[in-house]
Amino acid sequence: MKFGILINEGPYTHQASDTAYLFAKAAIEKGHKIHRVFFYHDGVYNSSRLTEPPQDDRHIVNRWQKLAKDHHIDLVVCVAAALRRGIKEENLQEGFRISGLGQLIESGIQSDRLVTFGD
Amino acid sequence: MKFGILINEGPYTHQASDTAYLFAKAAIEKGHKIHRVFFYHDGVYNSSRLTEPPQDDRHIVNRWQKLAKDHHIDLVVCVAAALRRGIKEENLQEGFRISGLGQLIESGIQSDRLVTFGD
Amino acid sequence: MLHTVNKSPTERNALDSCLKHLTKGAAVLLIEDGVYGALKGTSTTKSVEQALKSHPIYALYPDIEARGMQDRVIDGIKLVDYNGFVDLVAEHASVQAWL
Amino acid sequence: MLHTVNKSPTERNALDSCLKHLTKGAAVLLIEDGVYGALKGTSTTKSVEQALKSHPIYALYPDIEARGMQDRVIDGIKLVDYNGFVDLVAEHASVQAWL
Amino acid sequence: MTEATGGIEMEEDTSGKVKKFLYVNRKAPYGTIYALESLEVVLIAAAFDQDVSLAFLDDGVYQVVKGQHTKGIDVKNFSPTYRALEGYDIEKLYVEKESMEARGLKESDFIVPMKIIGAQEMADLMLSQDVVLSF
Amino acid sequence: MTEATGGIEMEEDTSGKVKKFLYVNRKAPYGTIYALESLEVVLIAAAFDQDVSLAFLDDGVYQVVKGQHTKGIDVKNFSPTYRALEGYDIEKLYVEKESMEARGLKESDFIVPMKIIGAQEMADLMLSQDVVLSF
Repeated sequence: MKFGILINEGPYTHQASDTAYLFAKAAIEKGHKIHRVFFYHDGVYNSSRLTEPPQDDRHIVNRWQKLAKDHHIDLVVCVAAALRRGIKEENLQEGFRISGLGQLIESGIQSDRLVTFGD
Repeated sequence: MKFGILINEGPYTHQASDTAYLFAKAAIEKGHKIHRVFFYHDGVYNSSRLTEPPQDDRHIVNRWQKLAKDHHIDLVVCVAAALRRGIKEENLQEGFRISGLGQLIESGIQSDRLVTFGD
Repeated sequence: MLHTVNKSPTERNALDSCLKHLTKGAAVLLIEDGVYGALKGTSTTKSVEQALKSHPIYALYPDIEARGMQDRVIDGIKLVDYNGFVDLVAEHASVQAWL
Repeated sequence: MLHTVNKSPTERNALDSCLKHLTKGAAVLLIEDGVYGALKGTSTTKSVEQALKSHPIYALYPDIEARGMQDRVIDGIKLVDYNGFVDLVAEHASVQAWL
Repeated sequence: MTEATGGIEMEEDTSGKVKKFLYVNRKAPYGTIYALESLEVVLIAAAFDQDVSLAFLDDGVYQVVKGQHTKGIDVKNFSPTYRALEGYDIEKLYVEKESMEARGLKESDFIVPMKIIGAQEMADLMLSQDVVLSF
Repeated sequence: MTEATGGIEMEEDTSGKVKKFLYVNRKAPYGTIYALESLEVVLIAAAFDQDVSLAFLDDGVYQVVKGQHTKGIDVKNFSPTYRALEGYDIEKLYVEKESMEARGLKESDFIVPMKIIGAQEMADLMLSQDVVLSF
């Protein structure tokens, strides 16, 4: 089955991104496909390459990057939400791309299920 | 009177930073002194120089910067909270400084009132 | 002591919990989405009116107006602007935010 | 239809509102702080037990365990891991998150 | 809200597919940005020729109340945008009766005509959708 | 939590001043970061020789429950840190009775001994403070 994922909150502050990641990993292991992860609202903060968590903590940004690379997942950061929150190409982690809200709607159309993680 | 201000949430997503700003402005106009504004939790996002809101919207980062410059307010961003959220000298707006949590405690000790704005 | 509440009482428990912790002389200031707690005719009106009998309750007018609630405020709740907010903080020995 | 709830029922109204909108065949999955809604002996237990009579309710075990609540889950609530979460999403035609 | 319209790129051919999209609004405006950014999605959604509905329940009913004046908090008043939705052929706007009544609101308090439905009808509406988005 | 200790710089002379600081915890752990980051502040506060108390009420009582195992959600379990507070001379930890009971918890469920007080005593405790911090 083809899943789309929507993440509405930033890393560490809310559990949303953690849960979405563990959900995505399980889905892939079960043979499903993750069509796209769309980062909206504070979710755009999940894409900052400047993120540096304590050494004994998970690195939320980098593990999304790795999962996406290993399984060809499209990581899309909403441009409008990103601009007002200080996320630009300049501080965007490799593997993420900035695009429009249309990508979210398209994900809703193309995927069999769209699953939302937020606050 | 000497006020300390604590901001726990990021710009635009929550009203906390807006309310804190309008409070600070009013306090100054009434002759009070703002000792320090401490940015904690997602509050650290208020310091990103990459922030670019829509043109018809208020610029939360820059108006803190201006208020601080005009009235000698110490804008302190918590280093631990900032690192795990991708705020570093590299994307820090001028007029803000990154420092430790001790600055918050000190603000509690030194100011007559510590006022918290969060979610 | 001044208590600030910035959460809608129909979404979260902040106002409810705040009202259970009012000591003699304490005041409540409703700000941001907390101003929905200042309204007449809602499911939370009664408990606010009850608290109003023993404690002053204030609401931040700019937040009331932003939400289109200017004609719905409970009689007895005092409306303040940001200057009034500053005065309330200065008048009370400490401030507690119910987040 | 699968409903996910990630909010504590003693802090917010999400679970309460979700339970009022269950149609025939709908299931509820409690995740994150939402798992506090799966507990015995709390002020919200009764309404969850009531819903359980007509709808399956699931709780994400890793979230239960993280919060130290493994011995407190209401009888009849089914525990799932992330694989089970994926299965639930696949089995139901749509998912609605109560944020 | 012109910034939000920047990215309509149809990489895959979505033409022909029409799904039912429901936008569920349960949060009050201004205290948080969810109401505004939800509306930005709805405006984009209009370009995709899908079957779009908006639901307002719980504190979400406060989003569509008349008489919002935001100058005092220095935030943009986005409530007039709900009036513009008709021009985008988004006409299915539902308010939940129970939520409205618990907040002392009545039909005439809304900025645009809304279909008032009970919680049971709201549940049926949610069930009938292909994609439910909540923010 | 070594990162949090980086910035103890006493620019002004705070020695001699002793204020009563109360940390109010009303949120559950893990769903959001507030509980963890509140604890990071408390650990720093210990270095300032102030009169520190911690209050747990509403969902905050869940922070100090025994038996937390976070491996499954891949988040660090910070609850053992509450046991370490004694070593920092932070010994005034209060749990509100009503909050505890509404959640089916009892005194023996907590990871460290807590003073159990009623809502009225909690209110008095709050009143007696110079600085009340809530996150």
